Amino acid sequence: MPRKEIGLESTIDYLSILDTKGKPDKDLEPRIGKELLLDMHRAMVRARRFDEHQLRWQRQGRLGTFAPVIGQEASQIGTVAVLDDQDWMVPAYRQSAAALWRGTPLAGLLLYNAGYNEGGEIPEGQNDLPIAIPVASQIPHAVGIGYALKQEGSGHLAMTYFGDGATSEGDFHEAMNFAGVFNTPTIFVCENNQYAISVPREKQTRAGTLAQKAIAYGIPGIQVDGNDILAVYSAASEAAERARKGDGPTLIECVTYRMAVHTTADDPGKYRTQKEEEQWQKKDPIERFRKYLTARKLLNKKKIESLEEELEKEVKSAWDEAEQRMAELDRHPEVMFDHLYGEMPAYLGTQRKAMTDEDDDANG
Amino acid sequence: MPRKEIGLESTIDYLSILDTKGKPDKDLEPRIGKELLLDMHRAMVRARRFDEHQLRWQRQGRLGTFAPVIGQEASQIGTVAVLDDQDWMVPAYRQSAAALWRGTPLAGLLLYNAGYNEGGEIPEGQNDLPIAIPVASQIPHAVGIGYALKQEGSGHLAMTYFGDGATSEGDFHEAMNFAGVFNTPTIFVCENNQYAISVPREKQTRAGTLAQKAIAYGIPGIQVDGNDILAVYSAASEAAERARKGDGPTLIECVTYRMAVHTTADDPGKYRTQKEEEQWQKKDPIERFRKYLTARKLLNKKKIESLEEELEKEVKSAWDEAEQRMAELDRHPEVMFDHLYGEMPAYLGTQRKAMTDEDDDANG
Amino acid sequence: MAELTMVEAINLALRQEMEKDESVHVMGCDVGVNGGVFRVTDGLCDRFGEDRVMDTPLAESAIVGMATGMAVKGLKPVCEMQFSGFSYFAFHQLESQAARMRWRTRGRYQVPMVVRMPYGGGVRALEHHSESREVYYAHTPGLKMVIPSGPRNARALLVSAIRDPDPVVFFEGKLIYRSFREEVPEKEETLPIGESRIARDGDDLTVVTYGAMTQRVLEAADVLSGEDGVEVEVIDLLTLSPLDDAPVAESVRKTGRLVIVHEAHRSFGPGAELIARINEKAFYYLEAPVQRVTGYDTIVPYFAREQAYLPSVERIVAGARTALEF
Amino acid sequence: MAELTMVEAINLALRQEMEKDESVHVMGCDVGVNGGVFRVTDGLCDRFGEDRVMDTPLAESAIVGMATGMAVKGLKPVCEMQFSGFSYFAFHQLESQAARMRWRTRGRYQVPMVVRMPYGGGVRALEHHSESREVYYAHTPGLKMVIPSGPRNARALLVSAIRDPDPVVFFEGKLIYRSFREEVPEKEETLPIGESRIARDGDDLTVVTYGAMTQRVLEAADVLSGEDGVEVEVIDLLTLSPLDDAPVAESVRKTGRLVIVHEAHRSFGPGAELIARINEKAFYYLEAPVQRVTGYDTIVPYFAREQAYLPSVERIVAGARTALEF
Ligand SMILES: Cc1ncc(C[n+]2csc(CCOP(=O)(O)OP(=O)(O)O)c2C)c(N)n1
Ligand SMILES: Cc1ncc(C[n+]2csc(CCOP(=O)(O)OP(=O)(O)O)c2C)c(N)n1
Ligand SMILES: [Mg+2]
Ligand SMILES: [Mg+2]
Repeated sequence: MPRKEIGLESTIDYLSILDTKGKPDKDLEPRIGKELLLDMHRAMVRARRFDEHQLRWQRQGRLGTFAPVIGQEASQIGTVAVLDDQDWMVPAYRQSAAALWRGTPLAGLLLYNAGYNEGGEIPEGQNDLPIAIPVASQIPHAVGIGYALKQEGSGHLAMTYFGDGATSEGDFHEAMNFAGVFNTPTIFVCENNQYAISVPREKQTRAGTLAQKAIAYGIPGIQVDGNDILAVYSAASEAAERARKGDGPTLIECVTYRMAVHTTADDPGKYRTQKEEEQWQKKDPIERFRKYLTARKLLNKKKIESLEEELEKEVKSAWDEAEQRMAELDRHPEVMFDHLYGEMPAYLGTQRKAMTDEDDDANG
Repeated sequence: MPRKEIGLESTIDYLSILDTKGKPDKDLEPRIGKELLLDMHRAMVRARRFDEHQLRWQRQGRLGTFAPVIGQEASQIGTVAVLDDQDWMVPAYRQSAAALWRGTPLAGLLLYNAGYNEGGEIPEGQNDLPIAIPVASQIPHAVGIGYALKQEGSGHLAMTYFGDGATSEGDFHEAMNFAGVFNTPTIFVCENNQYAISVPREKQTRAGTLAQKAIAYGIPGIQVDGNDILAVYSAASEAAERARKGDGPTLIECVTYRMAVHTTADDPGKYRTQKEEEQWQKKDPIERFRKYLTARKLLNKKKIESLEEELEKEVKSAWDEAEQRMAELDRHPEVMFDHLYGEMPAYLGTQRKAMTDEDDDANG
Repeated sequence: MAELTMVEAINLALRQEMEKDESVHVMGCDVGVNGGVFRVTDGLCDRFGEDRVMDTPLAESAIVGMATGMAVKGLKPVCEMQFSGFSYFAFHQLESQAARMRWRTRGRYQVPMVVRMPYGGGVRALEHHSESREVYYAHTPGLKMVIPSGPRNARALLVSAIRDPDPVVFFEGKLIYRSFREEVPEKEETLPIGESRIARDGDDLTVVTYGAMTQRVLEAADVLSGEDGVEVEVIDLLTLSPLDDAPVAESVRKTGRLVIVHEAHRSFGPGAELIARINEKAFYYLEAPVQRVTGYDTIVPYFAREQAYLPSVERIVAGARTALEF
Repeated sequence: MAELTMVEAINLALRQEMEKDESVHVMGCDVGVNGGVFRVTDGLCDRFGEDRVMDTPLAESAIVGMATGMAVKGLKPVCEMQFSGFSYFAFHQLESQAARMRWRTRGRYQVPMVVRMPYGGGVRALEHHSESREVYYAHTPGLKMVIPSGPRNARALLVSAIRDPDPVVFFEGKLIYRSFREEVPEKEETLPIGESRIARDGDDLTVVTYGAMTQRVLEAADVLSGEDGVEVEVIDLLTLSPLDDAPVAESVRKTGRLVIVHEAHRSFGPGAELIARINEKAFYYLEAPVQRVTGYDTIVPYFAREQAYLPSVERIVAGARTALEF
């Protein structure tokens, strides 16, 4: 057979379970406890409302630039929900829904978005990496953490998030390849929200899917409807099982849509049509999930209202808390020197002191 | 169809034409003129003999570290032979066979390997990039050149070479992806010689082939028997046709073997068995091609002997030429300042002068 | 003459050079349809088409690497790194390839490429968006490193950089992207790369700076003139590499006192090289230790505190007074 | 005590730390079965297995990036970059991630990682194999930058670097990998990071250097003592960041004259920072301009001419005489 087709390690599937009306494919519908279903719904709404408030505060000049999660709640909550506390979560900068699920306080995110280093603190016990802004640079970290977890033999895993744009960076490639070679328990969640700022998915790569990039590393890849939380959850569960069993990494492409701006510095009107936005509006992941939950009688109008009220209160009080901390923190720019090294070298101590002295001078 | 297999843009083929006895698959045997066949044979032998000599000179301390091509002659000559003068060739550091085919003088390579910057000169009219040592860093250049050629609409193409190890670098990934997106006329020749220094191909990636990495970029990929020059030539011709027609890039994986050391600083005994080496010896690309040519009565013992004699002379006289130039060049270390910028800035002129003054002092 | 912001002035330079020279190509993330995240390339894609104003995939190394290939083949790419803090993804391509191609081929090829990058703090941006690491590039042989200080010289220097036969790293201070306007002639204007300018005359003290800090230094000079009666000579370097040290040495020979102001970290920062040059060229004229008023040796803090990191007018004035009182 | 080369001494440090601490992992291209291209990791894979002595695929950024993740999760990776000239592929991971993780999380995580890299010229190596770009790392907040000068201090400093809670870039001079041996005690020995040493006492002139150049400086000191009757105080920095400037200032207060010797390019090189520190800490003691005897501001030439690039004993002696005669 001098010219023959080479058999690949695996094929790439597309998975969707809920249709746009919220009706599940009965054969594929995952078994998820009622409590978890409602927790997931709550987390999706919470993340969205929080960002809606943040967008307002940003416009008022009370927050700086940030990247809203709106539209990607299913893609994040459906994946992060398969993690346990000992697993690790390695986000980029748009994973507020996942971070909130894991325990990041609202006030912490507010501090971060208001420009305070203290917003980068991660609560003890929460095994998450901090926000990573340089695109794709966090991906290899999830491989390293996965390697360490594998060495411990604990059955825990690391899950990392990144966008469609990130798949073009060398760090994505190198990390995926390392994960394959070292067979690390790492789940790579690519949130394909159709844009890297203004650059559409089609200009990002000629490949028909991002999931098929897994073939380059000999690892499993799957594309899911990222606005369908049941599909996302199913794919993530499969991947997690594989990782926990010692069968290594998986790439999951969640096909979703960034329903808001890239960041608050961005104007989507420059590069996409209202029609497109409206079409995706119809696929809103929260709406779809609600239809499903309502049909299953787990949710009704009243419950939704009281949830909304509760969240409204929570977000407002988080703001109050954050504002109070900001007032305290403002007086201490010298924290910029802290935690640069485990032990502060003398020259930094001198610079730090110069700053506080200056500050004292300025204040009296 | 809520769970379905996704169809990929293309499949990955394996191609071989000559069997180990030099017998061609008649259906696949490419039509190559007799003259070209003999030129290719000559070029393969020339590159090998040259490196055999260089290995000796290196051991005698007359040359520095270099990376012998021995074993990869088919993979290089079979690909480079499809280029015309207006096409571009973008090598790594082991492409001496390809470079010699394109016109690089033997004395130039000797100067380079003896540590003279003048060895990096590329003759006017030869559209090659220089030796690139940082692994994979040359690959994006072939995309840029391809883009420029495409803009000219000339039907010319850029061909770049790299190893199996190089496929792990981010630059490989980014460049392949760019080539796909910009649809550049670029041929990516991966010489999979089974090792990146000591690291075997299996530890380099979990993917079953390197060719399948093309799928990640939505471009065609093919794996060929890299010790079978007819298969290599066929695959390269196909790719070239595609590029010239405006159909964009191709990845070709040539499965071959580095029959000698990685570089002269390397000891393969540390990481591979003699048995493995012997097995590959049997697949020697030159031997196999000779059997084919002999069977076709294009070659005989006498012709081979006279070719060997001729090459022996050529290599020796190249050494004499190189040695003479070295003697002249030694007196001019200040060339290190030349060609750093189009116009030498004043501070470099000062440093350069200080060096020549010192030199004058030292010599008188 | 129109009053332009630096963003508009850079846009003008790009537009005119693209009109004049077909080989000029603009490339980077979001530079096309979107006109760049700072709108520096606004309108160029409409005017020159996608083949010359190229939205690339998100991969800095490939942007610089592909541009290197294009430049070797005769094009003149002007790459945009979205922020200088992300240019490190392309560092090896700049250091090992773009900067060496001419040298490596003994002049057979050249890389007439510009890599534009917004740099510096003061605009309430996120982590990695406020870096000032010009030393990485200034210390790299084969690169030129240009940092304009306002709309007019930004335009003139960018034109020169595009025409320069070698790779030029072009830092654009975000702080001054839109903070003030200047008359910028529609008619072509260039400035030589490698020449500083005297931004203010004075006999009492020399202050050397560049880029976005030039504005603050000029403000400080006014304070010193008003409050202390001290006349400061302000030298705006414009190019860091090659470094135009002669006018600095000349000024120091006159004033005997020198202050250096930059956003970059102090240690192993650009100021150190200036002190070394003065040590070599005007050693006997220095009447007091050179003062460095710089960014601190820590990561630029998140934006709520970034002003405490940046050299302020007050810190510059204080540094000047220290130099004067010594 | 055995007489070891620097290669053997570093190997000893790695072996002992791996024995002592299970969390120590060695990783990089060819560090496993092959024992490293310079044989620095020879025997470690046999002894500790492939899980702890990890041959990685060829991707510097992923090596450093993966190591960062491992370090956050409690391991202590010791990465090898095959040559410092290839470390730029990982520059963004070092600058943007390893160096910032502690700072970014306000101390929640730390990155106790070492990145070893052979650096410098003089061994007839190829292009990119003879770089000396320590400034890139010394100028980067969050990193430490160590450069030993011989077998014994290399071993002791590497042990400290492995135990250090922060990322340490560890440059190993190829020129001295095997050029001389020193007694290196089998028993554990450490040296504090951030402390220089007086390599030779003298009252007439201070010469500051580090790494592979230390040997040449000591040779030059002997020449000056023998031929000129001048006693040179030689300071070997050992760590570039944090920079131990106090002993330099103290020595200059005594000698009044300073020469700095390094392989790195002169402009924006490490010597500049030393001059700046002396300007700040011993301004009035300097009796002559500081002399810089350094690599030139061009790419290190191919090896036939590299000795003309490197500071030679003759150039060091000449620099010292200039400083003395001024
Ligand atoms: C290395 C790097 N280059 C450029 C940027 C600027 N930037 C921030 S987000 C972004 C687009 C990322 O797109 P994608 O990966 O699809 O993620 P999304 O924002 O859509 O979630 C870019 C280019 C960056 N943060 N890092
Ligand atoms: C970026 C970079 N890292 C490391 C090296 C050192 N090095 C030189 S060749 C080589 C192996 C390359 O293997 P491969 O790509 O398979 O090419 P081959 O040498 O087998 O032709 C390595 C690691 C390098 N030259 N560049
Ligand atoms: Mg996206
Ligand atoms: Mg190989």
